Amino acid sequence: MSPTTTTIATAPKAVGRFASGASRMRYDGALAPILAFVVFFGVYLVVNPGLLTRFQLQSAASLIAPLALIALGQLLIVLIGGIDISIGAITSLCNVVFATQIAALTAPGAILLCVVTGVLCGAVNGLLVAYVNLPAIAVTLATAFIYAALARQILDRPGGALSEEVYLATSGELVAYVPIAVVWLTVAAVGLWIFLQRTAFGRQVYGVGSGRVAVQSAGLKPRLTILMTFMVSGGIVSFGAILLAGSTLTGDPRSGDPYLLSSIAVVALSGASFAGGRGSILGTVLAAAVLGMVGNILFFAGINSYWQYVISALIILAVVVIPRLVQLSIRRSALRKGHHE
Amino acid sequence: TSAPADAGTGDASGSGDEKFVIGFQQPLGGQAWREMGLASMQALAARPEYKDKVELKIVRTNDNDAAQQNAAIQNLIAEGVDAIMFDPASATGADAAIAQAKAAGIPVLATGGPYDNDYVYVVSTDWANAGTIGAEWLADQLGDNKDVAVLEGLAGVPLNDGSMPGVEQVLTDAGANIVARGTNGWNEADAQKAAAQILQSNPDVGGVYSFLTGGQGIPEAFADAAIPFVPVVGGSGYNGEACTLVEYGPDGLVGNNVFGQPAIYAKGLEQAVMLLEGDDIEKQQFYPPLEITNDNAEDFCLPDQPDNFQLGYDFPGLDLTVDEVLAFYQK
Amino acid sequence: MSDTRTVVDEHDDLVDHGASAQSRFVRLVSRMPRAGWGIAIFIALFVIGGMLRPSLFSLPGLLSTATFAAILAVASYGQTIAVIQGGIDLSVPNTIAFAALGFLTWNATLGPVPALLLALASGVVIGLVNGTIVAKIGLTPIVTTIAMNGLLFGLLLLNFPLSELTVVPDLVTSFTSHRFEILGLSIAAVLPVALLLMLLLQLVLSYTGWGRSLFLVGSREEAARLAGQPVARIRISGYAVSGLLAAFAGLVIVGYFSQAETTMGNSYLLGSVAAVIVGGASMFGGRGSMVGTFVGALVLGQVSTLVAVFNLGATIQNLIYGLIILAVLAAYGRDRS
Amino acid sequence: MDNQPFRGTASDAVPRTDPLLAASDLTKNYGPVRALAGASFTCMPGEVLALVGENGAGKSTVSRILAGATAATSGTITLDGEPFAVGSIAEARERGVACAFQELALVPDWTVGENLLLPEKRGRGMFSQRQAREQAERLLTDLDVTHLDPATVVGDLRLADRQVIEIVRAIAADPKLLILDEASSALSPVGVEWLFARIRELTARGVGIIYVSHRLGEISEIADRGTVLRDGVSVGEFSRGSWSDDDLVSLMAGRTTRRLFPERPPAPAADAPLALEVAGLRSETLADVTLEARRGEILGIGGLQGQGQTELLRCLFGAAPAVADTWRVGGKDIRHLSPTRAVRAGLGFVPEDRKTEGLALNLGVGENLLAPWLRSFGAGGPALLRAERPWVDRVLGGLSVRTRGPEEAVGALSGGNQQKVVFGRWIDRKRSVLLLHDPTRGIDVRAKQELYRAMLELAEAGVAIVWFSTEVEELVHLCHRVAVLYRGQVARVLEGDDITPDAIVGAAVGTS
Ligand SMILES: Nc1ncnc2c1ncn2[C@@H]1O[C@H](COP(=O)(O)OP(=O)(O)OP(=O)(O)O)[C@@H](O)[C@H]1O
Ligand SMILES: Nc1ncnc2c1ncn2[C@@H]1O[C@H](COP(=O)(O)OP(=O)(O)OP(=O)(O)O)[C@@H](O)[C@H]1O
Ligand SMILES: [Mg+2]
Ligand SMILES: [Mg+2]
Repeated sequence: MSPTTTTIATAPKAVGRFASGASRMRYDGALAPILAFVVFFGVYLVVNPGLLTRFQLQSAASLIAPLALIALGQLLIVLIGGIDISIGAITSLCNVVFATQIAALTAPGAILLCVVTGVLCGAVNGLLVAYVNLPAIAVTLATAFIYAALARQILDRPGGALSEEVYLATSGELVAYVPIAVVWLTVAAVGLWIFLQRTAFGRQVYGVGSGRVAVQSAGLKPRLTILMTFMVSGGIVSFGAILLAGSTLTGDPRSGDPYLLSSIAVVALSGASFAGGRGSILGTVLAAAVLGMVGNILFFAGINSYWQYVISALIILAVVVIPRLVQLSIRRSALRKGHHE
Repeated sequence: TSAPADAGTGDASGSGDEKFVIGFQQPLGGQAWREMGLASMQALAARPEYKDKVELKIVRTNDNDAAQQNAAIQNLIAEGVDAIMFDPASATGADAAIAQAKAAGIPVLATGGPYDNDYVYVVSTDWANAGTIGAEWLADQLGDNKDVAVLEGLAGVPLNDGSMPGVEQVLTDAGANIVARGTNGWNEADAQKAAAQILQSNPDVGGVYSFLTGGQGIPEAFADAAIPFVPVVGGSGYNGEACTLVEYGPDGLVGNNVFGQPAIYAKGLEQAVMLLEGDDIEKQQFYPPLEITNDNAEDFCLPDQPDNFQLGYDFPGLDLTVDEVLAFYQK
Repeated sequence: MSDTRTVVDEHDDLVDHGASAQSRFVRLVSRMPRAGWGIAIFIALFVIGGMLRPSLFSLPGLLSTATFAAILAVASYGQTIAVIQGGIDLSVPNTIAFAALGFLTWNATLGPVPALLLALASGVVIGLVNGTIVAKIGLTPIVTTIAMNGLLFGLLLLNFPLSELTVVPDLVTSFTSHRFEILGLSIAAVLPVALLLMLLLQLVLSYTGWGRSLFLVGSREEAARLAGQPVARIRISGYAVSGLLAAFAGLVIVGYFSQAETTMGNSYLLGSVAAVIVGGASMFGGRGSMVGTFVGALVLGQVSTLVAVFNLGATIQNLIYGLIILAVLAAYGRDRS
Repeated sequence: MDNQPFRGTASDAVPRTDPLLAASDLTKNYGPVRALAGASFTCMPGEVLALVGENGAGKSTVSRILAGATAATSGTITLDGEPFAVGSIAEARERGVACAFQELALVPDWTVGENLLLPEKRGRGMFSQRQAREQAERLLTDLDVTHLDPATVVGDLRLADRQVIEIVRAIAADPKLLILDEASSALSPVGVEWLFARIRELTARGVGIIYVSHRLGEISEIADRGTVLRDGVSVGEFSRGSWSDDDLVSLMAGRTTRRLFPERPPAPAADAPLALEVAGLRSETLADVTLEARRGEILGIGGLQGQGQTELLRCLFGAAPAVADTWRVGGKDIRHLSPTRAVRAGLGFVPEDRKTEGLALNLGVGENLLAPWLRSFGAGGPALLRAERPWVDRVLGGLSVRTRGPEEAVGALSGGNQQKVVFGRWIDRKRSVLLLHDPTRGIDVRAKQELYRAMLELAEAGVAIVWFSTEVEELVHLCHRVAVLYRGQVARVLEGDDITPDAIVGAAVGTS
């Protein structure tokens, strides 16, 4: 056995999976939500062409942007293989901090305090998960109770001192046809995308979800990554809470409650893997757009608004389950074909 | 930043002449009180004198979610309805959408609860006094034992938080001693649970004030603990509460169920139509709550309806009947 | 410690004669049944409450707390099964509401017994669907059951609008709110029902093949599969029983409070998981007990009694819930890796 | 332990420089387990130092300590004369020590490029996929790896290619000392040649290499010097050309090669009924496998890692999807096999990884033994244990499982005893075929012998045993026949005296 060459080449070079950014998005599961989004908005425009008026674009944007941001926060936790049950409570807490402090601290101060609050909430979760080795789902269940209690302590009823300017800055238009909520969402999503895809640390977030031990053995620090991810997630969520406060012009200690289940639903629809390591920002934003607008489409189609719960669930099941079924049957038939040839 | 874009549709062009299109937005779908209100409103709209004038567009959302309420009202604006009625999820949470309705020239009525905005017409039960009416009644009923237990409704909801300070003020001014506080969560189950818990440590209270719920659960808690009845305020207008008064009255139960009728929605519709027809209506209309006491309980108790049948399907001046309303409740 | 043990002496000494007193204590503590911690917390809370307010330190007081805890416990039994097999059931809230409202609706037309059976059957069907999606398609339990929860909410809003206006039949009140006297104490039927159910389910979990197979699958699914256990069938049946128990909880709640509405299950979403965790189950699966869950519910119930009695407000109650869960997690919720 | 040098001190002849690395008296305790009990060795710049020893001798522990993955309990290490006590892998890499780990430390969802470059970045700075691709491309080309695209996801790669990436990543740190812990275990001879070329380039630049391998042939080719570890102690040294395989083996085992393997029972009669019969078996990686095993026959599966052995055993048990033209177990046709049906059909399986696939670690020993025999509608827990107690005691006794009793959590058992529990399930249970995946991996000599004995007893009782082992010697001594897999097909079937290490290895690399 004497090799004629020192290379180990045995086959022609296969083209890698990530020849392009598009294939990476596909790997991260974004294909299904993109398709769902295209179909959904096609139907939407047929039912209600008025969506493309300035007014409706603006109201749709203010509805979707907070959901999308909070779902991005959830996505980060899902990427590292966890789940955040406290995300609704963090939203409420940041929301009331912002709404109550804006009068005293003015906008920049209130925003800063609100973001710090979100980051701190994330830090507590992250410390317990990363350094005490507790399961994320249980830790965040406990802190959900605690953060909700704090929110109620700060503001025990809807209120706060939000002004028209806050509304304009969060839910107005930048220029005609460009709702400002979309601008903020884009800024946050692009920022997050740069963080996840374009910084070494961000790639570690994916790595930790994919194989925590491997990341550790590669000389990196998975615990720190987990902690930081929770903190970034808290920051993004606080940003969503500000937009929520702005679009409703209210601070509300229960405003985050609906976002626990809906953020998880959005992340599920986005095609992310709940085992961690795979998930796409674009997919999440589009999934938020779809799930956020189900109620609207029914309204314009003149269907009882209660159908939205059924339809949302069916969309998630369809978009998540059908590709799996297809994949299963392809694999099965490939095996059978290989057998008969 | 520029000002919010207006809806563009202005006053609903097509439908204006024949029928008024009135949009109704209601959060927390599925609650008996709200379902009953909706039914009474629809029953009114089905009356011959409204049938040809009004078309209702009803949008319901879940949870007390201000963001969804805004979006739903904005959808109504986009549809170009002639007027918007809504049951406020919170006292300020719909300001964004209301500003847009104002820009589009669509009148807005808050019904069922108060709303804090100069542009909005309010057709509501006088909730603020609903609290003190009961408190004053209880203060009158208290004997030598001035110890009372107070159950608030759902903390964080404006109606509750706006009313409770006044309630406690009235009670303490009358010399009552608040020895225990709890939460009834605006459902009979929690009211019973909270009362039972309080009775464990304070079996000797002289009266119970429970905000807008508890007419059935609290007497039940006394009966369970085998403690003699004391005067009880609290009611959400369930049939069972009226019937409890009828049933335990002979055993010494004295009670007052103070609650707002769900048919306030129908009253709101009446006012909205008047407004659209060009009549001047009052900007802020607050109607006194209904009181069911030992005196009139028998008139309200419907023995062939279940305990949690929601009373208050009628409003003074509208004369809706049970059958009329039930026709819509079932839909 | 005989740390230079060689291959040979390893087979000779079966006892760790060198084990220090400290490690023996650690082993003793680690062998304490996990429900023990819950019981300890409960007793501590009970005694503290009794010291501050002697009237709480009474049998009727204990019974009253236990009665409300029993209802939470019944709602959490199904969750326990889901957690033991390594999953979670977030469709508990609307399964409760679906069964309760469905029962009241069907009761009006079919009579109580068929309605009761139908309500329980609907819980089983909900569980079967959850289980099939989780086990056969491989969707995460959390997503599957959240979607199911949403689906059910829509279905019950659309289908059972008038149902809350039905009289609750005696059949259901007889095993829930009906009171009877024992030794001069008045006890609501739901308490013995919950205790009997706890006992029955604990026996099923501990002494039947099915019960043990849940632990096997929850503890290590791949090992169970390669040992030839029908993992999918076990999971599906586990979710079916979880759904059945949630439906039963719906009937208990409707019977005890004579009330039902679409949002009646919402507080059991996090409440049931909290009771299961405080009861010592592991969110990683493979650990948990019905006794523990009952104790967990008792702890949460005692907290809510104390909070009500001392007028601390719902805020403080939530704060204490959170801290207790964290304390229990710190005691034995560590990642096993 | 005595620590005498092994044979002639070659180092006297070599012009001495200061050692690059000197480790003395390293110990490492994992709780009660003493993995290292005084290991000492040195490595010169530009030298390849082989680290040899039996499984569990402590080689990987040494590698992990040097690489900063774990800290030694005691002992001193110097690198270039400076004390070397690092707290993390990153720090070790910075100080110039990099390691290709035995258990590959690659992130499955990262691309090749990311796996190569992200550890270098240590979470700092920006990252561009395009740049990473180009850099990785350059790196791979420099190291003469031309068949891998840096944009490939590592999880999609074959094991051998993953191992190449693990090696490349270690080299990319530009280390002064490179540790290769069984880095060639999945490589084909061509791949090994490639690795040696890299090693020679590095040593020419003065890099020291610590080379861990079980393949004595490789060591004789590449190592300048070697240290033998036994039970965590360095028991001898050797240098190039001064040793024979036999010497080394007896030094590793600590005895003059004693009989490790039991007498093989006579092969079953040619007309013994067929227990397993499969023709044209295909699956994701298996191309076309035809096999048969008679009752009482021990059939070994040989081949290099990644040629389909794992998959074959899993397919035969129904744990991985497969189809076949003919497929019979105990004379009955098989279709749509699943593990559940396999157990019912009389098959038994000992999977590769006892911790993740074999055992429910927090359940008791008894319950784990009974896992295949638990019936949903039957008794369970203590009730079942009581009914099955005689069998459980027989199995535990027969395999000498060291446990406090059937209630003890199986996670508290030592690795070898855990393995016995996984094996013990199938004893005395009317099996017609037993499938074993490397059942003796990582367990001590005595436990091995007990398992061998149990296997032979089962065979004598008429069970067909189909098994795979990474240790060629085991196959040679224990099998009646050996089927060697190459690229998902049976390359050769060896029988009787034809079963020699050379024949197995030869067939495994696709010669002949
Ligand atoms: N994390 C650990 N916990 C407990 N014991 C361990 C651990 N890692 C290794 N050991 C034990 O330390 C001893 C030495 O293990 P090590 O991995 O160094 O052996 P090795 O020589 O590399 O063996 P192999 O040839 O199988 O790779 C073994 O008995 C092993 O069981
Ligand atoms: N998690 C644990 N809890 C309690 N005891 C343990 C645990 N892990 C190991 N032990 C004990 O430590 C001892 C050594 O365990 P280890 O697995 O390292 O043995 P080993 O020397 O590798 O044996 P083998 O050769 O059988 O693998 C055993 O007696 C075992 O009972
Ligand atoms: Mg090793
Ligand atoms: Mg071992």
